[in-house]
Amino acid sequence: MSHEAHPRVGHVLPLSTLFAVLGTLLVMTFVTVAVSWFDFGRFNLWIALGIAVFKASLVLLFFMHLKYDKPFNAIVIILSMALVMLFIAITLTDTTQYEPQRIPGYAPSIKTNPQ
Amino acid sequence: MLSQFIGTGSNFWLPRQGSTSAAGVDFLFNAVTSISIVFFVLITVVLFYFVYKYRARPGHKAQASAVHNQTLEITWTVIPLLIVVWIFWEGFTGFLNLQTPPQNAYEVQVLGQKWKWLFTYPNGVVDDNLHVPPDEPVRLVMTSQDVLHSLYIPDFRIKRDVVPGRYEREWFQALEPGEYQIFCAEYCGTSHSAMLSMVIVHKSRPEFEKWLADAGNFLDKLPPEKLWEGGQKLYNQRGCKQCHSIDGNPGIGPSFKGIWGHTQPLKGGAQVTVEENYVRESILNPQAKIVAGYEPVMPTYQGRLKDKEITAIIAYLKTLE
Amino acid sequence: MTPKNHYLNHTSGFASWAFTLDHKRIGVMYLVATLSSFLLGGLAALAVRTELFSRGPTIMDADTYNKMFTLHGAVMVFLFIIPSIPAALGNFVLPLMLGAKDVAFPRLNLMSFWLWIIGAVFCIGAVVAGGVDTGWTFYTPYSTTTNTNVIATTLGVFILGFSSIFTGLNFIVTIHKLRPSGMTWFKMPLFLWALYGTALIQVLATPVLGITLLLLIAERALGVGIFDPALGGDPVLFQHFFWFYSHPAVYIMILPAMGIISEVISIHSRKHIFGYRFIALSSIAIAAFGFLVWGHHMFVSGQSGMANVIFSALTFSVAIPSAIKVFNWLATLYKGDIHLTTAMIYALMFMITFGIGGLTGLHLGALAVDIHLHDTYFVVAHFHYVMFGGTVIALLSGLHHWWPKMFGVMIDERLGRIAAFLIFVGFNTTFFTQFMLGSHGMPRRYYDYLPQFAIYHRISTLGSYVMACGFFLIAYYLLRSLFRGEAAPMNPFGGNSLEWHTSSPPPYDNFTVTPIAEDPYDYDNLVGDEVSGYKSRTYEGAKA
Amino acid sequence: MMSHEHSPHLQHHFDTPEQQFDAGKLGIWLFLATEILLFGGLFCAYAIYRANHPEIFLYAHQFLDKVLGGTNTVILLCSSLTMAWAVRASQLGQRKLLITLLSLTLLGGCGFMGIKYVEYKAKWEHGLLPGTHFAPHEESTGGPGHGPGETPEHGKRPSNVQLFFGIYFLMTGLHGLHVLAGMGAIGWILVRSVKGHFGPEYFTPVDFVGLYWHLVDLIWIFLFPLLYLIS
Repeated sequence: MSHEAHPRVGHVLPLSTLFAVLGTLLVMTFVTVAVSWFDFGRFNLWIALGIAVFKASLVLLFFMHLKYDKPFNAIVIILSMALVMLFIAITLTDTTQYEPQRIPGYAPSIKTNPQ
Repeated sequence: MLSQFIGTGSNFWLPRQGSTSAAGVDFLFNAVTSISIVFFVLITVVLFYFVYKYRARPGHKAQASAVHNQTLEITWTVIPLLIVVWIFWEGFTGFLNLQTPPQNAYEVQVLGQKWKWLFTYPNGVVDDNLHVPPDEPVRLVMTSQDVLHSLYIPDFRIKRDVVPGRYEREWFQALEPGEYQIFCAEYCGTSHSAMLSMVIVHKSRPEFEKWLADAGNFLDKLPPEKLWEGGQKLYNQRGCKQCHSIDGNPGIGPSFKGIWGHTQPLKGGAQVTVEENYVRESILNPQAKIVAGYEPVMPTYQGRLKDKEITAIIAYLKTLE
Repeated sequence: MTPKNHYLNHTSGFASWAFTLDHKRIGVMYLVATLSSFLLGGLAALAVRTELFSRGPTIMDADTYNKMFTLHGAVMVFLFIIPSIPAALGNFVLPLMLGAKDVAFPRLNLMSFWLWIIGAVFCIGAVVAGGVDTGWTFYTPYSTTTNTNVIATTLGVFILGFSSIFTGLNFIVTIHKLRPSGMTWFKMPLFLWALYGTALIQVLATPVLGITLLLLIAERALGVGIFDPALGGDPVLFQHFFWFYSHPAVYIMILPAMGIISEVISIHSRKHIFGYRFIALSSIAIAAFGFLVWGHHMFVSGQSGMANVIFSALTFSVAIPSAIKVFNWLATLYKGDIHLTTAMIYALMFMITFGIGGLTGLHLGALAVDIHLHDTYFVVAHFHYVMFGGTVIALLSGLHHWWPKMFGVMIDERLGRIAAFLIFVGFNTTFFTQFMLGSHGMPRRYYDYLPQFAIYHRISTLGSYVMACGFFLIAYYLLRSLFRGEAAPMNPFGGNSLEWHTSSPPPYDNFTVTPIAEDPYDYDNLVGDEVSGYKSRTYEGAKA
Repeated sequence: MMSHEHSPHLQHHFDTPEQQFDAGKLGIWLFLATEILLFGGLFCAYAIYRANHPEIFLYAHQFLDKVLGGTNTVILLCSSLTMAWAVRASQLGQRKLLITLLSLTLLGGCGFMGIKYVEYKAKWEHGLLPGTHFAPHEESTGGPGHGPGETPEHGKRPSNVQLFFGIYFLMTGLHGLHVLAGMGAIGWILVRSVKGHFGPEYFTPVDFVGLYWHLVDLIWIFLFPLLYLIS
């Protein structure tokens, strides 16, 4: 087996890219922890999610080679995430609509609720 | 002849129209059925005609014909589309009507439990059947004590699931006095099919009021030796049984079994004998004396139980040995 | 005609079947497994119908009845219908239609089958151990509080879900990567389009069922109350979770059935399919819309009015692609040469029974009408017209269509027609009465009923017995054909998709001569007759 | 059929190694899609309870340890790097490097699970458990004078806090099971790489296990801010 042989299939990532991605991921982890100490009101969640999406995209594109892969594989993953979002969006729309009909704090079998 | 298929009485497809909403629902049902029959007949006739005309037989061969036709495809896409858009719109507006009770509706509280319905009226009366005045809208505010149920009145064309932990609403206005069937339509276990009640639409508002007043004073009609039976009914209907068992098992509160005349240890070390005054106090001012080992969670029944009713409950307690 | 060495006899013994990687053998094993489940589910249905023959207790008590209809529903949905066409017929036919040697991942295929077996053992074990009485929908909080075997059943269904996912995953990859260079997407037989749409749903919807069932198990075993109101949870949320899978699952059941009908109608009327692209794309449209309509199972459940309206509108959008298919099938018959084989009779029957199922869906999609009909026998009748009048009838059609290819024998057409007649009469008697029961207000899952419903129930039960006779007749002549059946030619019905370009039954590697893909619905190149079968002239010059 | 070099790893129903590799790759991506949808259900449950009852999440997340959660994030990210690097090593036939990197990745997995154990143990000891098992200890969260699980610095405890711990344990628990499964798969390819099975001609298992491991990382990238960093 030759030392610097190249595979017939797949894509080889340069080490510099791998480390650059890790560096960015670690920095973004620090950022997401740091911003959680500040209060941006209703944007807190969206900032945290935005950073998470950015980090996830880096992992997908580089660590998981999606940038160099067949486009259909990317479609599959995007489709699955889109379905999750669709599921959450519709269900959330409905539950927030009917939430006022629910009795606040109703949980007869939970003994630890404040009276 | 036609009234066999459409009309206000019970017919080939639908039960009688008992509420103000029923006619609208039936109109749409009949319209969709008619559209369905037209399409079904069309498809079937063409199908049988082709199967006969182009049947395989000696000397017969398939003939060439177009394998697609844009105009035809678009036609049979657009026509059904227009029809379903209309059906959707009618269903939507009808639903808005079913969903929105009028402001002045008479309100009845409904509790679903395995496997009966309990209807509570504004004056505190609880009954197994739904009594309503005629000619006015009635709103039901419903919840369940255990699992999902669904209050369904076919003659009124209304149905709504009854969900524990939340309040659901449905409404109707009956067209004429009489009795109408209530079903539970959401599977709820062993006696799901026996969870039946009736809607009783009274002949007039005064008659309904009279029934309600009588129901509120039902104890007056019982002979003294049967008073405990009234107490049993109150025990089942007014929320005693949710916390106090009659089989000796401690619930949220102490069991009623054999409690009469018994001496109970109280929180803080004192003791009390279960007799008339203690029971009366516990119902009207439950926080006054708490039995050791239980939490002070019972609500007061001050104003919700009459003196006579408390006497009946006491009579019932005496029978639980 | 029958080759000496084919996939059925090239090796023998239990292990050669149990550990086979051959998609054809796995398909046959799936066929045996799903048809056995159908027998079990069918017997449960007969028990239910017999109990309802008269009012009051007839042959069982209420708890047994509740367990019986749960058994019927769960077995029919999870063990029979979902795997029946894709995993049994699809497994056998898909690689052959592609001209491939096998599916992309043969080992995964075998694993899918064994997962099915394990899942079935859990489900049936739960029944043997005392049954489960939640209905196949497992609605909370009933399913969290009943003291029957919910955990074992849901675990079984969870495993069956993975079996289904692996079949779907395999099919998607096979269709993408093993298509021969000559076969472009729009030259694929329509059954493959249907299986592709089905597989997309299997892969993308089933995991949500998986997590739903895991949450239910966590609810019972660990007391986590996401769906139990007694623990602060929300039972309506369970229904969202459940139907996010189980509505698309309806299309797992019906899409491949539609694919079969496209094949059978065209081949048995010797006529090019009409509107190929519309049929193909409508399969994908149905798969896509199927994800957007789950809320129509929840119109009275406590779902908000706004969601009801949105879901009602989206529901009607699914009606269109189904209607397009029916019209295209009708147009295919035009100027054809219609052979009324048993397979074709079932395909024509499908158009009638599925037609009724689809049209009554309009009643249920219309909000105001659905409020009245929801959870009544009208719904029961509607989905039996779709699931039975659609899927099972199509399965029978496909079974008769590919039976000669699978086992190299012809069936008894005369008995086939008699059985088809019995099933048509029995089925409509059983279920048309149930439309009327439902529209008059008879709720479903009822052990007992009021006097005004008695006559309908009685007729319905009698119909179910006629239907059962039809099935026993089918079982008889199918089994008999295996031993006494006439040898089947390579291409008895004159099809031109690639599975008809190999011997019946096919050899182990599927093709001895490399198949040449052409328009699967162009029959001009075929010569021959019904008795000795058809041959494609394409191979005349190419023969070595 | 096109002629091609015969490879011992080419299965009989594929024509070329490229076709086989692409098929496998599409297969694993579809599998990852099912994993995303599986977790999607839990994210949906999270979204619904968080949107309708933010007070539960605001209160309960205080009992999670941000430092341990952050450390675990860093560990998983680093193990993702070693895994991606391991794929590269196998593609280039660097066997010793491959073995080292896979071992490091496995070590990362162990570290993650170890920290997870510490976190779970603390929850267990304080009675911060899901559903019916939720029984916060007074001495650990406030002491006498306050209700269970109620302290001045944590604020007043809202109803149904057990829902948060239900969601927390389900999400991190299911994720933890996936980490364990990933570690098992890495152990398997570690053994095979010691035996010298992988090289430029054949590295598919390393690639696919890598994809799985990255997905596990990817899910944690969302879990960490959603559960630990609520403000």
